[in-house]
Amino acid sequence: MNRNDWLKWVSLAAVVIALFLIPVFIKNPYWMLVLTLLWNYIIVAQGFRYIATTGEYSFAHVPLMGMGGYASALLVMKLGMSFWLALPLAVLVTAIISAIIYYPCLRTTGTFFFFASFAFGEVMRLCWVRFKNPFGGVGGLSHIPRPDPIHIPGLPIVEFTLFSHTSYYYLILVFMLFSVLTMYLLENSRLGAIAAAIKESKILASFVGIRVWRYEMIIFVIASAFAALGGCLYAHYMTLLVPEEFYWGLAIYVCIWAVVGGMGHFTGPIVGTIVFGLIKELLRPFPQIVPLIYGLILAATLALLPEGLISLPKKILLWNKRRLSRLRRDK
Amino acid sequence: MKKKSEKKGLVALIGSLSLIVILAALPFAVAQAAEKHETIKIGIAQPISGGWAAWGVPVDRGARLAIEDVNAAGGIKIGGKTYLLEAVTEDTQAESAIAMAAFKKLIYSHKVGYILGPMSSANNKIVQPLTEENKVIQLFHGSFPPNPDDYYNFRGTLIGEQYAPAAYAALMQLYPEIKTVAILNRDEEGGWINQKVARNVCKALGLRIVADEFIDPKEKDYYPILTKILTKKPDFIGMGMIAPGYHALLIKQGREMGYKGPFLAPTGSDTAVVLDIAGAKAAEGLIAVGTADYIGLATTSLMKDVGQRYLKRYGTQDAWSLEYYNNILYIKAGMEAADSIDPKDVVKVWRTPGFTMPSVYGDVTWVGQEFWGINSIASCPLPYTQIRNGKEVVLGVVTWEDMKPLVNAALGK
Amino acid sequence: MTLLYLQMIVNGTMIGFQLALFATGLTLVYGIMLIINFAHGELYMLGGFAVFLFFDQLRLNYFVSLALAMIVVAIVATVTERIFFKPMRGQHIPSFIMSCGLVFVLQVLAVLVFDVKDKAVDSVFPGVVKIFGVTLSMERLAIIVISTVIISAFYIFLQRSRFGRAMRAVMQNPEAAALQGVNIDQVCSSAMGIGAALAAAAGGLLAPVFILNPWIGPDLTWEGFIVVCLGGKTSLPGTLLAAFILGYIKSFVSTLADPMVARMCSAAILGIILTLRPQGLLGHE
Amino acid sequence: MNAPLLKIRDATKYFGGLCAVNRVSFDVHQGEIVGLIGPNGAGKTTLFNAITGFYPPTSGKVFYKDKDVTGFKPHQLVERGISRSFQLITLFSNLSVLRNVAISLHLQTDIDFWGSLFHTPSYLKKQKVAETKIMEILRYTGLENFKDTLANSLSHGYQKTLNFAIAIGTNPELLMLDEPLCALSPERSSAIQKLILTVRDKGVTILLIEHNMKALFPICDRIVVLDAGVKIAEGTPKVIGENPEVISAYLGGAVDVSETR
Repeated sequence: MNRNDWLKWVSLAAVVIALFLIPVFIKNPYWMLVLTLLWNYIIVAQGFRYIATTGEYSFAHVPLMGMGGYASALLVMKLGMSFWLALPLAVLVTAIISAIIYYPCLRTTGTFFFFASFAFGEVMRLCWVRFKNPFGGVGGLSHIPRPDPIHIPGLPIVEFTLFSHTSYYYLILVFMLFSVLTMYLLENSRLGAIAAAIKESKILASFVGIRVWRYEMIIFVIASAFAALGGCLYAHYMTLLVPEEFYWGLAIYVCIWAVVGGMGHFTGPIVGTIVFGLIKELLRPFPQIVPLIYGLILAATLALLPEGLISLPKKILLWNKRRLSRLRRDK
Repeated sequence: MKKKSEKKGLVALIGSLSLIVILAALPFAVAQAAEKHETIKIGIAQPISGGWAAWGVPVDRGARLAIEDVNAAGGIKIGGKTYLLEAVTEDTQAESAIAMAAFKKLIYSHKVGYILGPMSSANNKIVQPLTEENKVIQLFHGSFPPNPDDYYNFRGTLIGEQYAPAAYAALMQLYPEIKTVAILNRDEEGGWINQKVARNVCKALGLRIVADEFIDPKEKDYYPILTKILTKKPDFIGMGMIAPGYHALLIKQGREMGYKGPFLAPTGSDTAVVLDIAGAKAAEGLIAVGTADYIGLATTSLMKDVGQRYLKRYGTQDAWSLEYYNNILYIKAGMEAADSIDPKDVVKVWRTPGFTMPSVYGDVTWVGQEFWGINSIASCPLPYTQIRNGKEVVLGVVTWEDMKPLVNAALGK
Repeated sequence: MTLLYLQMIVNGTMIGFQLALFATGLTLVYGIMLIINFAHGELYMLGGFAVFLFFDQLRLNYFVSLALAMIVVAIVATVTERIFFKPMRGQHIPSFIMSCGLVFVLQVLAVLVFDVKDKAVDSVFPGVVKIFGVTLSMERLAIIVISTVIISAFYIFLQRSRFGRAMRAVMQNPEAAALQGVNIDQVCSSAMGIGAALAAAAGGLLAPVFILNPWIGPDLTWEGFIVVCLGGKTSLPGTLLAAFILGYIKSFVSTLADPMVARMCSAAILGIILTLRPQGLLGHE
Repeated sequence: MNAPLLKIRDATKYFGGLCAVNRVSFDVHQGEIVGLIGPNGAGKTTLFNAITGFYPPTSGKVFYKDKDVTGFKPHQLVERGISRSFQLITLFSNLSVLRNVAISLHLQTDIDFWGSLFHTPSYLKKQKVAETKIMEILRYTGLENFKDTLANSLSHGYQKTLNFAIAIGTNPELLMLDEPLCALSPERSSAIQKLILTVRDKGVTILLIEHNMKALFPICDRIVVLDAGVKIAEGTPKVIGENPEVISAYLGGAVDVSETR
């Protein structure tokens, strides 16, 4: 482990500690909500990028997030399960559904996959709209129970109520860190190498003995599972699910966060989500122009930083070096 | 000589200095004068951007107009202190997460005690507990009936259960021969509720429902659905919660498809828009309750005056705008009666039976006890109108009293 | 009963023509530049508002204002193509994101210029025609006629004119076309222009029939994409075929079942076609 | 001579109406280098694709070690020890040379998923082993100086070599090369010829398509000649060189082909 690695790990630890300390300094429930939602969206956006490591962009990601929410909400409401049992089950169910959705998309790639996944996601979403029982139709599911309190002997009981902003914050933060870490490990595991190979050339990958379809499917299912996790947390945090909110609106935003943040690097979606989320909240006084700002940022980023916002520091250093060299030349 | 000049210089110096001091002090003095009264923040949580803005923006405008009027009239005087109102608008975009953020910002960051909103019933489901627990008065118009436990939750205007019956009653007076009806609503939560009400009312009035349809809120071409409905040969078509532009399209296309009977637009119609889109010929005979044409159907001088100023300010008349103008008047009345700006006291006053408040419709009270177990609906009278040769004509006014029997029918009792 | 079905067919035809006019431009833009232009619906919206401005407000002749709308929108689109889309030809997702940004911007501008309220354009061809009991309003008939004219004119342009052939060549195989000395940049921006003009034409034609507000774009764009994928992304005849298939599905299903089911069907069909025949109905590998 | 490693019997491939490969049969024996030649459009690459599961042959059979592998998927064939390279260079373009080869090696390194997930010591040990293997391949393919450069920034000749290295990386018993020498500078070409021979000496059987007769004749043990999808001759280079039919069909053209190159 050389000095550079040390630096990386230390800074990482510092960031994590900072995340855990935020509630100590920020007491305002409004900001807690904003941050909690941000962490939740990071789970989803990161999953979106994880699919894209095989070179495919899935537009079924957000509907699958909703599916996770619906699954856990229904398990809790109809079967009276505990949230802590419903969460893994819902993730599992959604993973299976995602496999079912993915199977027909096997033959499609690129734009075709993009639209095929959109189509299947949309069909799923319209099912929630159409079938009032059990999905609650257009009105969706309301009064979704909040997570059950956590009893750990010797520790104070962690309640989840309307006012337990910090406990929600920590709940979702922990899950976010877990997902991000998992996806980081996956990407640096053998699976990641295979994904990279598939992204580069499916044909050659198959001719060095990689079962392309199988691995693409595995990765899609894993990513969808994370989307589902985000959906569950969202459902039990908001206590409301409305099909309309999993329409293309959010799907496009997730896509934007991830791509503008930078698909090339692991931290891209995180940066993208945080930047856009904060811009949205800071510009609350001028709701009309928020989309305008978004549009301009998008255009600027895509035009100037094809690698995404994440490559900004590198780019700045580069520009600076160019400038210096030019100056030297002038001398 | 020399000394004199020195003295002169000294005087000049002092004079000029004092002048500067006075000039500098003047703004402060003015500021002090301005500091005499404090401000009360009124939160407006509405969809200002996105697809729902057509509903949210008028609300914002109406409320702000009211607040300006109140301040212009010298604000609210309580315990010798004068308070001015200040509007704080937060965008909800009719989406849960954003609406939740808006409410939390209003409650915890702006520390408001009164919130007008949200627009969508779905949003209300999640923000209502928040306002309830924080003892923040929430004024909005939801299509779903009030719940006895919602102590801080008020509806500034009559709700679906009252619109539909009023409208249908009016219709039956005009067209006693009607037997079969087709009822239409947005495929959306509010629409589902209104549809239920409409069904009950039709049953109570002995009308036979031949077509019972929901329309896709995004659809603009109603030929397919109308084809379906018109094969059932309804005597009239009753439309529920459908945005003005869209039910105008329904009327227009319905006429094109050869439908001759009357149309009914129970909630939030907008004569101007309907006439503009459907045209006078098609819109002929449209019965509506509580349309946006406040000037046309003004029952009081205040209503006419406010309507005209609204028109002058914003260039249009919008449905729901004056209902939210009313809400501000209610708040003012409540505060003055309670002699406090604290929502808790205001609620107590509002909840006292027989407490009357001014509104553009004249004096109103909070009603609904006998039906929903709580008095939290403003008893605005509803003028019902019909479009006759291109003009909106007020046929009459349904007051809360003569509506009561119908409400039972609407509730299916 | 037969009357009902005739009416359904007529309704379907009407929807088909709307979609055809709208999606042809989309196919052209996709086929030539290989970008997913999500802002196509916004160009449609702009076309509608332009007609509202010229015809309803400035009281120009309807056809003049329609032509003006097409020209204005075409210019706007060409400029945006030059600035935003040129660098990301052939990159689907970046272009998609870029066009999303464009959607935001155009919607906001529309809100700031024309208010949030629903607008209407005075009907140009009042009246109704009844053929064996089948009803069709005059203006819809007019739309069918005019869009037929526009689409066939466009096809003739593609088939006959030198430039049109160049466009087809680029659609088939950009490299080969470039080798034969076709100016790709010119073709791309003019393709964007023509596509936008078609979208604007659709907007301008439908403005009197339907209503205008700043948010009518995206939902239509999705339908447009369904049509494009269904017909085969680079095949214009396929687009027409798909437009009418979708039109009839919407008409029949929403009359016989209900609109929500119709939406479900169109999405399901897109999925099924893409899985069974990724290149679309008339598309080639 | 022992049983042939690869047996092709009546392999036939139709594209719609036209017949690209027509009832071609021949054997490839353990440890030899067989050249497959023929004028353009003779169906050489089609035959390759039909054998390697790119698309299944219309009719006919392919036996590998006396097992029927007709229509097997590429990855199945790779697992059984058949590997191929492509005429048009196909690489993991945006990855380093090292990673290109590493990926091709992934089947041999029996890494368990969880190990790779948590970088367990055993995993790291296996990685070391794999590293050495990769380095060895890079060494004798002469790519070790480029191991950190991106594949798509290599020169054409070295890309060909990398193509070859990837094919070797899967540790095949039968290596099928599609025009490994075409469009190469003389020194790269001779280097790859040497490479082919070294690989053969490591016990890998090689079947290769080639235009460039001059390059082919010295290294091949046997040559199979296709013309218009039909096998017209088979034998040692010497025999083929004298076969009048072959000369008329091919060599006449081929000489100036090899010169115009």
